[in-house]
Amino acid sequence: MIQFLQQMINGLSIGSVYALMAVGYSLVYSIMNFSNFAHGGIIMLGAYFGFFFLTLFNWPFAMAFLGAAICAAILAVLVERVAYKPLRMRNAPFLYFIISAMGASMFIENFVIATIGPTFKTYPTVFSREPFRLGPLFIGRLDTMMFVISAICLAALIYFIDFTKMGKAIQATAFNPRASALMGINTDLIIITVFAIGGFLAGIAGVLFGMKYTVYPQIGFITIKSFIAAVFGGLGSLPGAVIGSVILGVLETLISGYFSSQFRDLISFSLLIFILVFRPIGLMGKSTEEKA
Amino acid sequence: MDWFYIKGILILSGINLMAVLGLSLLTGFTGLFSFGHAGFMAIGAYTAAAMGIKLGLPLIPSLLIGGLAAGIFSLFIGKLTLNLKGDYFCIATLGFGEAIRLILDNVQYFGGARGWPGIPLKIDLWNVIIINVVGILILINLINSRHGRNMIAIREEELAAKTIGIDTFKYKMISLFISAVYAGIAGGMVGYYTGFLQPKMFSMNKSTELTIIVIFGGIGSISGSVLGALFLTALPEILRAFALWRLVAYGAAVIFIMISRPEGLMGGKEITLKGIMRLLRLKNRPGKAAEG
Amino acid sequence: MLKVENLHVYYGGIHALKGIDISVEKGEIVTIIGANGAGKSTLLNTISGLVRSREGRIIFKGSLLRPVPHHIVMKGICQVPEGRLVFANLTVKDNLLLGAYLRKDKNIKKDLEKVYELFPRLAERQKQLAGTLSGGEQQMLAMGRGLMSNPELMLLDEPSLGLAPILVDTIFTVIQDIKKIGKTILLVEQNAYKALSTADRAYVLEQGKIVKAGKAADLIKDPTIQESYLGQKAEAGDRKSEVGF
Amino acid sequence: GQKQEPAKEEQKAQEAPKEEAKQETTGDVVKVGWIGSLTGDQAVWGQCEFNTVKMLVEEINAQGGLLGKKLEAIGYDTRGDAMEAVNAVRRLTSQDKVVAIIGPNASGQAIPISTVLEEMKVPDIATVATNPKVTVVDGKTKPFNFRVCFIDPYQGAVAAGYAVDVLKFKKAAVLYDVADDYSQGLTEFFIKTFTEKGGEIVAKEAFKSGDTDFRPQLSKIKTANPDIIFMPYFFKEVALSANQARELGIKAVLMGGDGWPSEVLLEMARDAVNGSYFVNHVDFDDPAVQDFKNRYMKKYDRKVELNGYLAHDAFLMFVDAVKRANSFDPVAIRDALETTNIQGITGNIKIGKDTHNPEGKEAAIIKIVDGKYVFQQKYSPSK
Amino acid sequence: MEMLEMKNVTKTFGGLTAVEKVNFMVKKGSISGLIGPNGAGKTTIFNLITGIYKVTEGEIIFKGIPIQNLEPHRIASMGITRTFQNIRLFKKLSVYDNILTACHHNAGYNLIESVLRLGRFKKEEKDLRQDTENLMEIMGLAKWRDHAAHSLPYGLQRRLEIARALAVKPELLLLDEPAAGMNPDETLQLMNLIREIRDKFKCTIFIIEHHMDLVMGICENIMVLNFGRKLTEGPPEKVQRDPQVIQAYLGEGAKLGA
Ligand SMILES: Nc1ncnc2c1ncn2[C@@H]1O[C@H](COP(=O)(O)OP(=O)(O)OP(=O)(O)O)[C@@H](O)[C@H]1O
Ligand SMILES: Nc1ncnc2c1ncn2[C@@H]1O[C@H](COP(=O)(O)OP(=O)(O)OP(=O)(O)O)[C@@H](O)[C@H]1O
Ligand SMILES: [Mg+2]
Ligand SMILES: [Mg+2]
Repeated sequence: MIQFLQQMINGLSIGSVYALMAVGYSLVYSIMNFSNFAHGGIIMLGAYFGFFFLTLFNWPFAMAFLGAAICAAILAVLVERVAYKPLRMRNAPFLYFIISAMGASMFIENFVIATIGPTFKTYPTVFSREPFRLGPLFIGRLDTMMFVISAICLAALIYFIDFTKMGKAIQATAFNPRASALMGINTDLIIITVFAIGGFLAGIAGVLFGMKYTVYPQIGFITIKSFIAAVFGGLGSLPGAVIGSVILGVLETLISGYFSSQFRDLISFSLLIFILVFRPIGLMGKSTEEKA
Repeated sequence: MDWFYIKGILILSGINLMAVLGLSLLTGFTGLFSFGHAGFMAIGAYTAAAMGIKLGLPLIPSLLIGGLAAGIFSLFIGKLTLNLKGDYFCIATLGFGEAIRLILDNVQYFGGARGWPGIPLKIDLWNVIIINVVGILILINLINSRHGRNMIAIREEELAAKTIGIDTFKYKMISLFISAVYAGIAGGMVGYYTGFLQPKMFSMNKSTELTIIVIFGGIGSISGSVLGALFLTALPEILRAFALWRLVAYGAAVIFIMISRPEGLMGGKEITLKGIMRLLRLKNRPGKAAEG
Repeated sequence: MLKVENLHVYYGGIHALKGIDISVEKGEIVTIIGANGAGKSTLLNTISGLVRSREGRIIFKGSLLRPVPHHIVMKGICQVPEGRLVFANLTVKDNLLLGAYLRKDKNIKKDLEKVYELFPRLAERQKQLAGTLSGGEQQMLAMGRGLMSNPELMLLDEPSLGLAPILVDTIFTVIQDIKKIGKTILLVEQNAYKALSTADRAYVLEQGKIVKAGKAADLIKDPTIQESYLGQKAEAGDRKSEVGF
Repeated sequence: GQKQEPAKEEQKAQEAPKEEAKQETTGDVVKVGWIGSLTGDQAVWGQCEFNTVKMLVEEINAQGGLLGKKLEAIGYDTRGDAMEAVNAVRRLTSQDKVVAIIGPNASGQAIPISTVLEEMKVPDIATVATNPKVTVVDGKTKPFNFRVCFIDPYQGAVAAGYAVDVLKFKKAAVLYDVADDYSQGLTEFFIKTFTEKGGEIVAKEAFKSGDTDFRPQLSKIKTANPDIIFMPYFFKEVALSANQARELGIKAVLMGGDGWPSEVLLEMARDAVNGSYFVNHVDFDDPAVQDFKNRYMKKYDRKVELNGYLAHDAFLMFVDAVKRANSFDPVAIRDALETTNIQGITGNIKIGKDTHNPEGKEAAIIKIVDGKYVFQQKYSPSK
Repeated sequence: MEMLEMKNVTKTFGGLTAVEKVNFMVKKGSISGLIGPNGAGKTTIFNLITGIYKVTEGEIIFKGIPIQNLEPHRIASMGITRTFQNIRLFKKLSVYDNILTACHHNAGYNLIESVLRLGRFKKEEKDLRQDTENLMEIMGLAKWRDHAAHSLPYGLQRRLEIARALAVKPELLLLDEPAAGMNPDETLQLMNLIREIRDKFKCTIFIIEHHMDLVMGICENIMVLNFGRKLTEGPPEKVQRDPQVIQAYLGEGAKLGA
């Protein structure tokens, strides 16, 4: 029983890591309708910014945290300008965006390797990493923080997207930029906003990952898991992405803990595919019978 | 440049091309996006190697059986997942590719993650060229038949394709099957070329590399795929001198091509004999005029 | 109020508009008629900034328009586009509110009620996703959305497309009503008869050129216009009344 | 006594060519190849290796070169990909005409390049490719493949032997990277020796390259209550998993292989790995090692990774072979390599003619004590 | 003789009943019309007939065989095709390829035959291409042969959609607002075209349209739909004088004319 509870805690904390990435990633996805594979790269850059602000500039933690998020936001917008905007202007199909995103992700990662170097950087300890203890159970401090932060980000984003005028404008732009422009929406600004928010969230995730895992050029790789989780949760649905993440985390944990860690991904992928067969739009995806 | 080295690049391009041709049918002509083709390559590679080593079959039958094994596998996958749309299908294939790799990592009979050395070397430039020429001819004939046109119709407008009586599921399945066979044969060639197989060789990076080539060459163009495979396999070699900056340049090149030629190299057009003749004639005409 | 001078538009190699000059005065309804592919939509799209011209000027209230759509909307020009272009992923109500995206006044609620009054079907379907509306319902929504932006100049591209006859009447009544409150309208219609009956002035567009211009009341009697745009060959006139138009 | 020798050897190596330089025509350049990962997730190790080779080449050239000729190091990136490695070696051997190649650092690349080496008749000295099949497949020795490191079975046996015989542990758990050849190799041989010696494996859990969270596996291991947890993978994952193990209240001793040593491990998991053991190629306190460490630090302003030491010795093997062959003919170098017997900074390197491995190279057991690597002893498992 | 029969057909979307207990028959060789206010459920009925939506309740019988809930492609190969209210062409393909693709049913060669270019492939492919040329000629599209579908003017796109549907050699052709976006003159031409098609291709035609000139001009039997239910049915003269129809659909303008 204790073992099971501990495993659930483990699962939730892995899930929060995925969720933290998934919110930013899924936001851009739901607006732009393509997988922004550069998101992992931005997370990584956020982690490096946080690291340098803390160690080279000796900034206080809160400032470094915010600074990293802002820098990440700027870079995310930069990526959009360079790699996606020209495609957007030509109404290119989503495949081209994905390839461009892959190019961007390759560029970012290797740029860091070539300049900063491939070595691992350890974050200075800002606060105690001692886990909370609940009887025989251990709950990670950073994990708890990630869980809370992803919940807050999610709530804030849902509010922003569903209940503000700007949010509606974002959704409209996602669907049809031309028609949105006719409503007087500055679509370019909207897209910048979306990428900035996505980048900001990536920056936050980056600093937290950096503290948890150290910083290295491939730290963004785990984004692939949040991609999977987001699809599983139902594409275009922010809560779906987060719930999908948590479920994926728990699922992986239980499989490792009770079946076979050697075949973990095999089993968890099979389960996900199995679920998709019965629910082809993911957990929270909106059912749309195509209207002819 | 030394011929020995160029030959190496050409053989590698040829191997990539074989896999790309298959993916081109699936992604370029049928409009399905796969992240798991490396998985089919892996199945083909291990099966073909086993045919040669354990049963002593010659190269071509081994490759064909490898391709067929991948094809048969694709039928199972397709049956489950081809009803999924867009990214859902994409995730399912990604999961499949990773699952195959994980299984191979664990199967000690084939060396597990440590790899399988000692596969006889049977691939040289000539048989690579012959295999590819046959592969290209088959694909051209297929595309220019009613079957190929049905696949293109699915890519263009699935609903309309259904209402003119195309069994879209069946044709997606055929497309997936053929593309898996191509990938399987390509995988077999990998083993017989390097003499060594390791699950790592068939990672998701390999799948994305193939996709990049297809899109880069231009969706729905076989000549685009050929040029894309040649160019993108050679590009990292050309960039060797950049050392650390090599993949930075590669990433930048991918972005650059996508944004400057968002239709890919060939943009859905084909280099045909007729086209070349026409081009030559165009060039000749002013000359003739001058004579007259 | 709006002046278009020597406008040339190209789609790649296709010369779609070949030197268009038109003007629209305040409070007028001006209609543009022409066959399929004449360039009517292209003209409207160029005015609203969706398509860039290669040559020519568009002047609105005395100043040159920058070809940036949201900027043009801010100046008070709103287009109801051809093919509806409703936001399929949003509800009917959200679509309507987006029409008022740039407005900051307090009358938005009131105008929303007005639109619902005009198209009761939309009121019933407030919460439905626009993408699942029927074709005609989407057309109503597009029109309603345009009204919500409360513009000075409204560009209407085939507002009656796909509407039931009874609603076609409604739409033209609405157009008259809008005029009454001092707005200006540039109307593109296939239903040339209705358009000419409603408009003050009209231009005839053929293959990217203005071939005729004048008072709508005059053009409706012009025999060449009758033949090529009103479908009225001698006997057709009879059938029209028989059918009930 | 032993510790003085490598330094002397090296001095000789550096002095000798000086004299010869005057005799032969200078100006000619002889190329030495290197391959490995300069990009991708293995870049940390690859870059360190190439830096080491470049530094040593510069040093030799500064002293007049080798056999009177200047050396030039040409290194190509493989980003950890087997096919890329094949192409890189094709280029090195045909276009660049290198006389020998150093690297790569992974068996997955070292194995497939052997066919090219044999075709072009150029020898290769792998740095940390530890799979036995790099040099011997099906009982046949690959003529042009050599290596400077000890192999997986040996290292696994050392770790298991030390754990049972010296540390007297009976119950071990293993956590390994299922998608990594190195990790799988060590695991296999650790388990083999450990059980042969009467120990018991109470848990065998796996993760996949790229994972960052190991708590599900560790929680499971915790319930099996092992004395020792064997962690045969690289230091980043070691640091993460060690920290997580301690966070879960696991008190077992941790043990690992040559993937461990790095400053990063101590920075990231100083407390968590306190009291752990690992198998290493070098004793970090060895004076010969200090010299190299300092030279590297001075030149690159970075700490040298373990691969640097092995690249250093691979280069030493090459220089020694050239001198004994007294020729830059690749085949002659190959022949000389077969009879290598030198003292490197990672120990005595005596290449076995049938195995092309450094035979009987002793492993160093290192313990981590208060953030320091403390050399315990040279150890080779008793049969 | 009945070509198509709908028995008590009902379709609901969540809580919304789009089509309710509709009964209707389409006679073989006839041109029938389907009219009704916007959102009445007309397109939905077409979607039900062609299998794009699944029927909630009731039966659709085509030539004596129930076809409700069959896959769309099965229904198409039984002889029912359609055009769409929102044009759905193979946008990037040429006019020629759009039609050629749709001809596929008229050939029977298999994959192997096409890959090896065997005799049957060559012969049948030649026939397909000839069919395509003929259709383009009949539909007046020959001039636009190599133009990409999306670059055609609206009216021609509709025409191409009809041509593509005809390529399947349907017995029942469903046209969803074929005259939308056409001016009265073009509508007149379209009317003639539809009659011509019926005679030349010997098929039955079922049309949704809001242009009353067209509907009243060519339809033999018209069903009027309102709020998903059948309001009335009959020949044009009857339908257009029906006060219910005038009130719900045609509007007062119609009364004046009458
Ligand atoms: N995006 C485009 N690319 C290429 N050609 C185009 C494009 N849009 C329009 N055209 C061409 O420009 C010409 C004018 O088209 P436009 O849509 O303005 O006509 P229209 O008068 O609005 O016709 P309709 O009554 O059918 O709406 C046509 O020949 C059309 O084919
Ligand atoms: N997929 C769907 N989900 C929800 N509601 C739908 C869906 N498809 C259609 N509807 C609703 O069903 C009703 C009938 O729609 P339909 O498209 O059949 O109308 P129609 O008669 O063709 O109208 P129009 O003449 O305007 O095209 C409409 O109210 C529409 O909103
Ligand atoms: Mg138009
Ligand atoms: Mg409809």
